[in-house]
Amino acid sequence: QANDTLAKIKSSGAVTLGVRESSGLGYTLGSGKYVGFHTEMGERILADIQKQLGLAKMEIKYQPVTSQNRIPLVVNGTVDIECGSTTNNTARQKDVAFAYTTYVEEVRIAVNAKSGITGIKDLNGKTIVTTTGTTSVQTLRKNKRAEGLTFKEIMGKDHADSFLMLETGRADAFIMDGSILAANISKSKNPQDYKVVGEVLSVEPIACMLRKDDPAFKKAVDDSIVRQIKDGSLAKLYDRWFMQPIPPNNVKVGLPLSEATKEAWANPNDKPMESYEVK
Amino acid sequence: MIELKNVSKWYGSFQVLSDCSTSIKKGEVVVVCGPSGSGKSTLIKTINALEPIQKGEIWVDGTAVHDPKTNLPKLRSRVGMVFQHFELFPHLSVTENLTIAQIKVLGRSPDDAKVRGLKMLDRVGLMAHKDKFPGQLSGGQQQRVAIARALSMDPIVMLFDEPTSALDPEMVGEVLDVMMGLAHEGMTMMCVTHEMGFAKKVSDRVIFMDVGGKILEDCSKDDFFGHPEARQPRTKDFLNKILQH
Amino acid sequence: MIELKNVSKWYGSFQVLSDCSTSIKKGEVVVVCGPSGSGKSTLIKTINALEPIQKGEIWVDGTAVHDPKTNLPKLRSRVGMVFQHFELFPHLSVTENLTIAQIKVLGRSPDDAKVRGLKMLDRVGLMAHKDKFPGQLSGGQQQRVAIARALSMDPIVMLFDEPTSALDPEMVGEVLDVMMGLAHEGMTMMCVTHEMGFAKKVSDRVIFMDVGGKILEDCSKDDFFGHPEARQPRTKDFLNKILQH
Amino acid sequence: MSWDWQVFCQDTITQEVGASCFGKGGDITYLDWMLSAWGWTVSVSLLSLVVALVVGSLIGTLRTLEGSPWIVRLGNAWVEFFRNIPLLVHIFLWYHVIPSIFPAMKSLPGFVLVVFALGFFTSARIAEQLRSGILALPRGQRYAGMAMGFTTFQYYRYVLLPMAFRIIIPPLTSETMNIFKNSSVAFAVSVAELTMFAMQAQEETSRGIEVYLAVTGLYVVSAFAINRIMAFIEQRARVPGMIAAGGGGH
Amino acid sequence: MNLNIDWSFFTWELFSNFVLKGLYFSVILTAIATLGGILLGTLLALMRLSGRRWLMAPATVYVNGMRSIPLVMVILWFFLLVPLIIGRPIGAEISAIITFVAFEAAYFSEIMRAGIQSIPRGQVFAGQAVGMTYGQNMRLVILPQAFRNMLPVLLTQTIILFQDTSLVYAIGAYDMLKGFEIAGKNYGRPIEAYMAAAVVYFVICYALSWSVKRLHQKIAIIR
Ligand SMILES: Nc1ncnc2c1ncn2[C@@H]1O[C@H](COP(=O)(O)OP(=O)(O)OP(=O)(O)O)[C@@H](O)[C@H]1O
Ligand SMILES: Nc1ncnc2c1ncn2[C@@H]1O[C@H](COP(=O)(O)OP(=O)(O)OP(=O)(O)O)[C@@H](O)[C@H]1O
Ligand SMILES: [Mg+2]
Ligand SMILES: [Mg+2]
Repeated sequence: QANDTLAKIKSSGAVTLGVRESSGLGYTLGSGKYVGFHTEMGERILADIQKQLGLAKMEIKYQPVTSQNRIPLVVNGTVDIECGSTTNNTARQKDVAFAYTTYVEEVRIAVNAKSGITGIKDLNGKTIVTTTGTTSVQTLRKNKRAEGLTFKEIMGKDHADSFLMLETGRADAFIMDGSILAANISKSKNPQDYKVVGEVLSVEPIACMLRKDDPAFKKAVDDSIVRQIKDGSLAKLYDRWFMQPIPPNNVKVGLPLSEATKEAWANPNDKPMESYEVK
Repeated sequence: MIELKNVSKWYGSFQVLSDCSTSIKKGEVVVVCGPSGSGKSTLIKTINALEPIQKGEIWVDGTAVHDPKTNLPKLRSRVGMVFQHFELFPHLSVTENLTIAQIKVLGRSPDDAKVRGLKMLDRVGLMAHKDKFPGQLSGGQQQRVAIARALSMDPIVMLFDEPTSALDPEMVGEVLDVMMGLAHEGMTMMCVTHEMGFAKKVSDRVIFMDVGGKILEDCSKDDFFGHPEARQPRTKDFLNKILQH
Repeated sequence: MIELKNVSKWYGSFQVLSDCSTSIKKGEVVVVCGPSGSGKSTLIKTINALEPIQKGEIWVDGTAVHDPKTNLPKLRSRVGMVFQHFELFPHLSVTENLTIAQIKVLGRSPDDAKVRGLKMLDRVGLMAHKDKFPGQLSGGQQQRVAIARALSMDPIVMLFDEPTSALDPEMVGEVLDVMMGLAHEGMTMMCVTHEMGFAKKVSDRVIFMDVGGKILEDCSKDDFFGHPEARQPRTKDFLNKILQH
Repeated sequence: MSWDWQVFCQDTITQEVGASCFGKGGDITYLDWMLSAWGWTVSVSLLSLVVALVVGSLIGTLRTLEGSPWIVRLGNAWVEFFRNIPLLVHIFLWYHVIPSIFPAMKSLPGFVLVVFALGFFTSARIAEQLRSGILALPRGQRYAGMAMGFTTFQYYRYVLLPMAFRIIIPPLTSETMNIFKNSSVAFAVSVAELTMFAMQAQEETSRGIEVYLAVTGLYVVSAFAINRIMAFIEQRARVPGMIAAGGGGH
Repeated sequence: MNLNIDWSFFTWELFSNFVLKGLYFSVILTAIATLGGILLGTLLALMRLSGRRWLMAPATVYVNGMRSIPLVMVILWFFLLVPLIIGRPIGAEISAIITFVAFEAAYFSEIMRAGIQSIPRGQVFAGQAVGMTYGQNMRLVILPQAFRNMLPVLLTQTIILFQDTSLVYAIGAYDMLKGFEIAGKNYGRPIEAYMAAAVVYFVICYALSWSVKRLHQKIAIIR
């Protein structure tokens, strides 16, 4: 069968891991080195698979992906497993499969510490930035309608761009995934000037992405995830990437494990975003 | 009418005109000839300041051309010039070619300009072509339009730079005929040409230039053609070559 | 040597050559003249098939030029051609201009080609310029190199298309001298030119063409110049115009 | 992968396919959004084109002025500056760096900024083309204009520029088509044009192939329309009796 | 001024980690796409000038089609669709190289066509008249002159091409601009990174155009 990734890995002795170059869960240190919470977790999953297949040697090829090309790359076989920051939702499930949720992202608001904004209701009449090509825009739009707010919406080319707009005062608030907000604030010149405030606007399960209709491979991946949760290594990994100083700048992100993520680990599942409720 | 006093010009360190002096009276027809690169075109272009000079003085009808304060566009509008390659404005019709400078430079009304322009066009025998574009005319016709264009500005002097050398042999005659007509009417003219027939028939004086921008001969037509023994060797050599075939 | 039988050619619906027939024997020198646009250049270009024809037959030294199966490059390599604008290859030195076709077309060795090419260059008196580029030569020199280039291919016939009309008057003589030398050595030549002096001195026959691509006259030089009364009115008119000035 | 063209009829908030593919009463579908994005693309491109033509013509003309070496040098500097730095970098510098030096620039909307940045960027290329167009004219044309008594401004206006523009219409056509394609950088300063729509909609709907196909189609349509308009202008500007411009030869 | 530029993060190590690889790829891509594009483009130009309908039509459609689509879309489509067609993935680098050659060929073809057309017809006749075949005439007479005449325009296109290599971001390949961008993001110094990128681009492109100008003076045809 065409969709037998395990057989493909076994015969070729190589596997392609899709990674992100600059996101909260995975980034690059340059010269082909990719690191981060999800990147390293993906490597561990692949190590388990190597063991399961009994391969003495298995080469991991890293393929950096972007939000535009990640799904086609998985579908057309360029990438075998993508562990970046891809949200599991029903629309995507038509094209690809997802492993168990390993991180639950909370969309939140970052503001200038002195701005006095404490939640979404303070945003009336303000300028808000999000990043092009992310689901936060949709979240924003929904909230706008639900709460009858009027605000000006601008979009950054990428997260760094969006954060720069907050830094330079072009925007009053940056609405984005919590991990990204935390990472950008920690890297900024004066981290104490910014803070993440207010309610969680939406939650999104983030999971590794696989080709559809390949139950054996999905099981192998899920098994590895369950193992990593059970023996506590995933929690340690989380601690290392979010609570300890990390390269390249050796600063702490400082984003404690959220309740939602804890719950996902307690009951491993691959439910899409639509079945999550904002609390 | 035209007065050149010790005119010199350099391109960088290369001297194109060396100490040229001559003077042309009202109604005189002067032919300039000489080998290629001897500075004939340059000399004639200095007279309406298309080429600036570095030394000497040029006076046209009492105006100091060499003076930086002179209003050059105004001077040039009074000096008619005809080029080897006609240089009509290809994107304008014949009538527009004849009127545009009258309107924009002399400030004539479009109607006046048209009347004057078409009169000159008629004079060169091309009334039938008034609505064509330059690209639709033969070389001889284009050159006649160029003459009409210059004439319609009512110039006090006409300068010609090899007006027939880009023409088919059959068409040379048409243009020379127009020029002879002008000469007989008393127009002051200075003309670079190798048409010795024209020089013999209508010129009053001949200037011969040699490489390096020197004026070797400046004498009456009769002296030039009639007394070869009194000429410089270089001049004789040149005349031999171009009259031989 | 050259035989044209009822040659006709059209550009779209415009006829450039109408039913032209003539024949040129070995060693003959034929001058072609006529007004601009009469198809002189076209006629001469059909002989080495630079312009294809739609009707009629052309034979060169027994080869059927009009036949689609003829190996044209081979034929052309045996017919020397000299153009009005010289058409030297501007990116190649004089020596390279002379040798490239010998090497690439005739398959001669570079050394042989160079010996032959320089011999021809010497013949036109330009040995001193062998390493220059065309842009560094005067027009007359360029045209002589062009003649040497054609000669170095050992042609059986030479075609000239107004070889002197783009030249400065002083340089015309240089080129005509070379051509006369060739004629006296017995080269078969066909030459479009308005140099009536040349025609009178060296041609055997004169062909006169009129607009529409018709051959109006095809007679001996003596008949052409000596018996104007026997000529067509159009021919007389043309000769008057170009001999007048 | 299967096709799902229904995505364009989805509402942008509820993600439900409505009865009509156009939203009603303030709701918008992806189709509505895409069309409005196309409108932004067209607006950015056309306005930038105006800026590029005006500035490019000016700079290109200045660079051919004889006897004013400093003006020529200034023109050259402009061309080198805008030609040798990628457009995206220009936009970034203008949007983020310049405003922190001149705070007044901060109130400039992204739209205006991108029109000028794209316009200036393209002006460098148009200036280069116009300059070669002017230099391609026989020197005699300049002399002829001067000899008629035209001032410098007049002989450029009536003699040189009309022919120079005719000569450069073909490369100018490519440049106008390019401006449409380059307008996609506008998304970097938050203008909701086609590329931003594509990036956003494919993320929200997960139907990347369909979205990109539609957007590619709109770009092609826009570029082709410009191509036809320029061909029409070229046709209208053709001078009777001249072989296609630029064939001058010697 | 709240910019407080901080160059301290910009070390040689960072430069070699992030930018060098991208620079290398940009240069390689530019070189291959220029050479390949000129070769293929010349072929297309010759097809368009051949006077034979069955050669002209496909070349014209290809050139105009390619020039109407934004390059980034061409890159994306090629990368996404080819694996579906040939049934096996291709690397982003290979894909980028093929796409760039194919795309730039359309532009280079227009430049070469203009260059060939700018050669006086007499030169074509002259080559034929000394007995050269079509191929010899093109190779020895026409193309060398067209290429020399068009050198400045080819250069401009190459500079554009060098800048356009940044579009390979769409398929996850990695060029110089991307290198600066990622370094800027991961160190939280985007402004400095972009300013450095502007300087490096300017220096490279300016050096390129300067050296081609010199080259052009050297090999320009003396007229
Ligand atoms: N812009 C220029 N820069 C440098 N040298 C020039 C320039 N224009 C002309 N020259 C040189 O000046 C000399 C005189 O040129 P000019 O055109 O006046 O000669 P000419 O007598 O008119 O020749 P021709 O009969 O060929 O028209 C020539 O040697 C020419 O090469
Ligand atoms: N490619 C072409 N397409 C259409 N018409 C052409 C073409 N080439 C030449 N003609 C026309 O054919 C006619 C003959 O041209 P040809 O060049 O043979 O004339 P010619 O006698 O050599 O004139 P000249 O003395 O001006 O060189 C002219 O009317 C010309 O306009
Ligand atoms: Mg001259
Ligand atoms: Mg001819």
